[in-house]
Amino acid sequence: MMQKDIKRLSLILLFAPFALWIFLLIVLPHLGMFYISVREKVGPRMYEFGLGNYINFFAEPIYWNTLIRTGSMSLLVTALALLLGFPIAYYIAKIAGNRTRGALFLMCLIPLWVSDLIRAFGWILLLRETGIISSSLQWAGVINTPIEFLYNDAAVIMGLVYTVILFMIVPLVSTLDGMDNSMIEAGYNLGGNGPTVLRRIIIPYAMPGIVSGCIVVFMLTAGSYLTPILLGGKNSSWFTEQIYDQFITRYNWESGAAFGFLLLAFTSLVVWGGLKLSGQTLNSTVAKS
Amino acid sequence: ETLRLLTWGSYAPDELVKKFEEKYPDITVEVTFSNNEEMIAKLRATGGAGFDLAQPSHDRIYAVQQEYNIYKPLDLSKINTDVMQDKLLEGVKANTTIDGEVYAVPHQWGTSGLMANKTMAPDVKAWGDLCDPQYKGKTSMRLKRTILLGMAFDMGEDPFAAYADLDKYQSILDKVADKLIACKDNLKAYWKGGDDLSAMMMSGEIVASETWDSTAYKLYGENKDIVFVPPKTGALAWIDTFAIPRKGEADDAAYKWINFVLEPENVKIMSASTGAIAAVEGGKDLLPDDKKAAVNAAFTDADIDNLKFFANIPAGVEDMEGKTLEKIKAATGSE
Amino acid sequence: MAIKPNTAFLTSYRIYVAAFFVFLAAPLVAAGMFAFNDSLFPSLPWQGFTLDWFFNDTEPKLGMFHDRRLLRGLYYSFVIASFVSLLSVFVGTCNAFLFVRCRFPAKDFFYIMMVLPLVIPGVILGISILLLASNIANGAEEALSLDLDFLRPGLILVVLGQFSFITTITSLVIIARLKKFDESMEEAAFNLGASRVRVLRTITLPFLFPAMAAAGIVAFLVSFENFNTTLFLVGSEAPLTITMYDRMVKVGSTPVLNAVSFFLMVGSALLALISILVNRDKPQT
Amino acid sequence: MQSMTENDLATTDNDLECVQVRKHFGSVRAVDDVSFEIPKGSFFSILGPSGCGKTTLMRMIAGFESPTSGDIRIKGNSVIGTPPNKRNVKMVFQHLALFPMMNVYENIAYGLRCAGVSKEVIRTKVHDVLERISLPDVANREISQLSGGQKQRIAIARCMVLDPDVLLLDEPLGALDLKLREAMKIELKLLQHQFDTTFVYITHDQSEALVMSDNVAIMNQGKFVQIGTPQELYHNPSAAFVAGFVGDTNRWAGKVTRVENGAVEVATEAGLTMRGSVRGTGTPAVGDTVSAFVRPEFISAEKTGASDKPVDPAHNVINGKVDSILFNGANSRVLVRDGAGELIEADVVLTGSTQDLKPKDNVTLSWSPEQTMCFKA
Amino acid sequence: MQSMTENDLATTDNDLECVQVRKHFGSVRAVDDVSFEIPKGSFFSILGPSGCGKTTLMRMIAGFESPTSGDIRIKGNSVIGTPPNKRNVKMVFQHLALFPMMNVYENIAYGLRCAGVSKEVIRTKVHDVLERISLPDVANREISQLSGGQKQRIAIARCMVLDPDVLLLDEPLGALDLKLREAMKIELKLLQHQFDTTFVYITHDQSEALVMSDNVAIMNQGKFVQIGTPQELYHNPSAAFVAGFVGDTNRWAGKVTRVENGAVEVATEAGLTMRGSVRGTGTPAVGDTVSAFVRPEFISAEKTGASDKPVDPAHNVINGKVDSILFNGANSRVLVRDGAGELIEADVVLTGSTQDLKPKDNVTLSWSPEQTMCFKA
Ligand SMILES: Nc1ncnc2c1ncn2[C@@H]1O[C@H](COP(=O)(O)OP(=O)(O)OP(=O)(O)O)[C@@H](O)[C@H]1O
Ligand SMILES: Nc1ncnc2c1ncn2[C@@H]1O[C@H](COP(=O)(O)OP(=O)(O)OP(=O)(O)O)[C@@H](O)[C@H]1O
Ligand SMILES: NCCCCNCCCN
Ligand SMILES: [Mg+2]
Ligand SMILES: [Mg+2]
Repeated sequence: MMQKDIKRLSLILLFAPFALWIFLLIVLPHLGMFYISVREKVGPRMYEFGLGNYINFFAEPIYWNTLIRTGSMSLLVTALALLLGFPIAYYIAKIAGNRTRGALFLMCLIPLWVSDLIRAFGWILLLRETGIISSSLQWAGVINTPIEFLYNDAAVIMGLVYTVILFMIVPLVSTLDGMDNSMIEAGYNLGGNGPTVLRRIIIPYAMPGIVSGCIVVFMLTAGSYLTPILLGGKNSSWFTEQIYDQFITRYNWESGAAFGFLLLAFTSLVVWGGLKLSGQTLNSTVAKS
Repeated sequence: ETLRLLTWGSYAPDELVKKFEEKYPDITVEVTFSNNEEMIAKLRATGGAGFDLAQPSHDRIYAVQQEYNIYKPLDLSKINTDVMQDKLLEGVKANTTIDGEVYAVPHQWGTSGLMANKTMAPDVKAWGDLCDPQYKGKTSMRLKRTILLGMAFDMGEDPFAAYADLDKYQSILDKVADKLIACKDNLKAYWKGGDDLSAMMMSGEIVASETWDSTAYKLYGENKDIVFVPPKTGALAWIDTFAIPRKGEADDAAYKWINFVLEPENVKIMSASTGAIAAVEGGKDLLPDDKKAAVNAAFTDADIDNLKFFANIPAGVEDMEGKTLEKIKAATGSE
Repeated sequence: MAIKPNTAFLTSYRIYVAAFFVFLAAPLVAAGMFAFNDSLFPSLPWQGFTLDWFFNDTEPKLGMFHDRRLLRGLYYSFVIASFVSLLSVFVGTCNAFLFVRCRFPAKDFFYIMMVLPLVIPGVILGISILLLASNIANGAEEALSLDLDFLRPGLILVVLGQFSFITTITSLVIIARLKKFDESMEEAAFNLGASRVRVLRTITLPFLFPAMAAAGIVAFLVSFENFNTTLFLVGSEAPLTITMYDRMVKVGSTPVLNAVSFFLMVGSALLALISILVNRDKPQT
Repeated sequence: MQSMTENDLATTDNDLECVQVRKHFGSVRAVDDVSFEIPKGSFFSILGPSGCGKTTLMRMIAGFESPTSGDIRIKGNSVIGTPPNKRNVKMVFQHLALFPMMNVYENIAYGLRCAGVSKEVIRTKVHDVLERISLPDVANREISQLSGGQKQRIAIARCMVLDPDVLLLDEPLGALDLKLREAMKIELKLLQHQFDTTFVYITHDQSEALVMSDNVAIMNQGKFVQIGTPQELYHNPSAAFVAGFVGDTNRWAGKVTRVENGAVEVATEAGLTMRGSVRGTGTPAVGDTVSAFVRPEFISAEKTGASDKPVDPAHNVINGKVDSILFNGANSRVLVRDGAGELIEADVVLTGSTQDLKPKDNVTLSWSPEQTMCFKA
Repeated sequence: MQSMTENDLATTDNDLECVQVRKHFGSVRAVDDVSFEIPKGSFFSILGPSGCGKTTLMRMIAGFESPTSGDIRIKGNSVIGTPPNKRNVKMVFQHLALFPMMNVYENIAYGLRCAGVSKEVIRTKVHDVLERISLPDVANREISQLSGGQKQRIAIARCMVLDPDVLLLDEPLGALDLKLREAMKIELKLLQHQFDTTFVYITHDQSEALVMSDNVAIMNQGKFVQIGTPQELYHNPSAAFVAGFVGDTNRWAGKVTRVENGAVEVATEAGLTMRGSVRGTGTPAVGDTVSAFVRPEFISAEKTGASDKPVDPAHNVINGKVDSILFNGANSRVLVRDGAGELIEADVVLTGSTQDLKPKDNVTLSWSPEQTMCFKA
């Protein structure tokens, strides 16, 4: 009896902060955003309910092209981050000695030490035509005229991979860490060679970590702002930039809200598709890491 | 009390702030750097709260105020309007009077135009020269409304006149867009701020660009080959103003600041930092020597007469221009 | 070690790993390096070594420790990060108890809700909170002529905005730790005569402390470097990232930005070190 | 279930009494009408298969669960409604639950501090109890620096320093490795002597219960089946479950073919015939099914024809062939396949000499009907 | 170490041979000069205390470590340099290492798939091996749905389906609970018979090694101390370490007082005198220190004066008092305190009758000098 009361009370006390947080700062703002996104401006300070903002989006190829471009580049970044990050995670979790492993793991967190801005700033210093890389290459005699590495999609992709790769490595390290070494040994012992063991044992085992890393990386990439803006070239538009423009340069909160919602819906759709393809659930992946 | 300034980068040099705080020991100054769009967006979100003094450009006040009601009328009696250059004061007042109330007074003015490295790009004279194939890959511009307007003038249109007829304006924009899309190939990159523009210009990565005059003056100080070039259709002139947000909480301090920065010895400090000309009588003479030299190197009297002041932006134009800019940005195939 | 690959393979693997870490360090080194360049521009050529960008007190080479705006940005970043980490660790701890200890309907659903903020783009979070807050404030003003200042862009909204997704991170960290807690330890303490509060104070919280500290540090770092969410919510009290961004895009960068970057790198490295030490003080069972 | 008649006596020498205690989780009857009493200072074990309700019973005694019905009395006073931190019943947990963030001293002092005992008293008491568990020097060690056996003793000391009326131990040896478990068995019994406190010990390992306890309760499916000394349980099980659960045994199911004052003749399903003594409740009649149990150590296995002593004619005698020898030193067994094809286990002593039994040897097994325990099914 | 003389013969009937295998980790000599050979189809155990190098040795055989020096031969062919996936030696891991992301069928099929066997063949083989381990119906179960014992058998099946020359098992029962471990001991032996494959079994639990093995190697500090059948090791240990490690035993340290062809008289430190037989290497001379071992089952304990049979005069005889009885059914022990104050353990059979020994009884212990194994220290 008494214990039951205490349990109920503590449940309520613990649930309250959670509910306040999720409801006031996540659910309600999104509902609000949705509400604004279905208002159409018909005159100064006059609005009407309607789907005009969404229709607008679909009617104008520039917008959905940008969204699709953002999505596909984000997928590319995700794939690259996985490809580049997996060997690193594997090295940290399975090959490095006990002492180096902590240090390596920490070194992976290096990019986290400074903001997006400084990272982009650093890349600009490195990549520009008169920047460090081009100058050193010239100095070394590899090239005779300076080369511009900045202001193109490749720079954006590299900058994004740089920014997000740690969010790929961390969950991978933690799942691989949890994998008993004898599982790998068993894979070899039963006759598998390196690629077989990788494909049949290690990757399936690490799947929750892979999916979790991919989701976070994809979302971060699609939602990033500074890196594509600062490193991008003449043609590289990014959807968040467009949202920003709607809100700030064009004072158009209504279509900005609609764009925001579309970004959320689009990325969620991609994530949902990824989960379906890999046979995982949000609960078994992101929540676990 | 605190005076929260919402202003352009470099419009509140530390030296001046310190001096102001020494003069008024009970006021501390907090500065937020911004630009026209962000100032408006921010004040819109706050309903005109959070800042005590803003400095939007003269063309960006009227429509915004009507739509979002973010400024409060000025009490001109508290402002030393006497020191201001009449022509500019009247111009701004005319631009920002709603229901008989004045919402802004001028602070500094300057131009947007071209910048060129004389030795490497001696022939750059007009907006359109940025698209000259001989400078392929060596020019730049900012993908904002300035270049739309400049290019429109360059193509023989008068965009400001077209504000009265938005359909006409749209057709001008379409033409400009085509031109700028075609021009894309010629550019190295769009610059986003004074920073990357300076870096590209100084390093010789580009030889000519659309520019703020102040940036050009700054570079002239470093390299005498880099000069500001008023386009032959006329440099675009802007006047940055003082306006008080509707929920400003330190009006007195704001007025004190306005009057303070218009004092001649303070104008010198300000202009040294901003590279813009104060809207006071003899403003140009209060520029520091190197900037004055740069202005003189750039402008003839004819150029000054030829200035095209930005016209008030009617509601809806931002949207049209925004779309055009997006279109240009999104256009590919030129690379 | 799982299994030894052959040496040639291992060597190239090691080279790859080394190259990767060079890649990670490169932009930071580049950004940090120019803090010591005796030039007005953070770019080549190298003009000689100087500490002016840290300590000089006159324009044009105003060092970061004399640059009031940067210092104020630093101060606001610090204030914001402190509040965010305190709040998010507190709520994260509550969430940990909620999700590890309590049974309630639709728990799985709520758990997903808890994870969700981590995958919502930061820009969207910022905007949606800004919109809601502004709308409420505008509504209150029009209907009740109430001035709900805290709903206007400013410190409070920035803190709330960052808190909204950082709490997910702290929750996950603390939940992981609490899951490892052997509940019989609490029962043992009860059994030895301790009251509920005492058990919490002497057994459970001390056990959770390393995770709370680590979560706090992570929260602090993430808050300190956040840009996307903050951008929309910031008022006149701009934290360092925003100040630096404004400086870079609207004024023009000088090596003082590199100096700040360098300073932050050193600071974060120290914090990271502390968090390791906190987590390593005792072998955990 | 001797206690039932004494339900209502409050004055008692018993440290712990349970009266018709029940605990239901939904439809699961985890503990079902359990009554017992434990006299002062004795070592009482509860032995039963996994899931039979041992832990639940113990948690009710400690106060972590409240019984669905029934009464629990400590030193004669009911503790129903008393919260766990107010009961003078201490508990050693399966995984010990020592506090890793405190050192040994602080672990032991914890309960005293909760009770508000003064610093000096705590100091003396802690050092005292460390002496008594023969670990005087570990006070300042961290928990992680202790061996498994030392941790065990610290966990007990942490409880004993509070002078509990009853100490509960829930499979405290379960997590230890084999050799250590053997050693701790003996040690635990010695500690109980030392402290002279009532120990209630839970286990599913019969050898632990038998070696240490004064009394053992055999529990199955939430109920107590038999309470008695280890010898009673081993030699006089009151039910087939007890006979099968306590100690190794050969087991046959069969039908009664003859009854004769307390003795029966049984024909097993496979076709063996043997005489046995009736145990447990209910006297089987001819034709009833019974279970017959014979412990391996009561079966003597001799090479057929090798012995000169004649076999006792009253004994059950079976001839068979050695199927395999499970050599395990002193605990070696021989598996003999009888004529019916069943395997029968018998203890053998293997000396390593040539006379030892070997697979394929013909053997004669014999055992007395007294040692053949038959229970009506 | 019988193999040493046959080092260089390549034609052999041995499934596995190790020749002077060494493995050093830095300064740690994990495996130090180990040689042995295992004939086809036998059950070979390696028994030793924790950390003695068993796992390291096994990992070298499987190919996960390469020896510092020495040779390993499977079916007579050296496998040094052969990668693990090319050796026909399969391994059952301590925690089994079943693949959790595959079901039972896929787990077993894994190795066949790696070998490129066709689908239908895989299907037949998997179902075949599942039959043989008596789990025909679990093919589609997930690993998490299996009981501990079932997992164990699947892990073996997964290896056996590949028809290995040798199956290595590294403490496969370590993670199981007591009852299951007992059951699996016997089962493993039966499976080995079933498959008729050479099993190499690692354990630190002597009863596992003794019950199952044809031959056992006793390992200590990286070296093999003795190889032999369980009986040999138990009854004829070649070193004090083996005598102490295999089986329970009483142990005394003492000095030789008399030597007489293979027999010695020893005075223990506490002052007992006993006769014993010399074992192991080195003949002790008078004055040498020796360790004497007597197993509890060879000591007979009788109530003093109760028996009518006279004690064999050649026997060692000691009088003492029962200190305590460790009742454990068939494995009961009596602890007797002798005149010198030491405790001696002897096996007793307790029938539950009144003639059983009780604490405080005076007893006479006797055992033969043959069963007193003395090793020169
Ligand atoms: N909180 C609970 N809710 C529902 N059922 C429970 C709960 N606790 C225990 N049970 C059930 O009660 C029965 C007895 O459980 P208990 O833990 O007492 O067994 P046990 O004898 O201690 O077993 P073991 O030897 O495995 O520890 C089991 O069937 C168990 O599933
Ligand atoms: N990779 C390694 N590096 C250094 N030393 C090692 C390594 N592997 C094992 N050792 C050491 O070698 C010795 C033998 O270890 P091994 O694991 O073979 O023992 P074991 O007999 O299997 O013990 P256990 O019964 O505890 O499993 C130990 O002292 C161990 O610390
Ligand atoms: N379109 C109006 C531009 C106003 C520019 N003000 C520039 C200040 C630059 N430092
Ligand atoms: Mg239990
Ligand atoms: Mg091992």
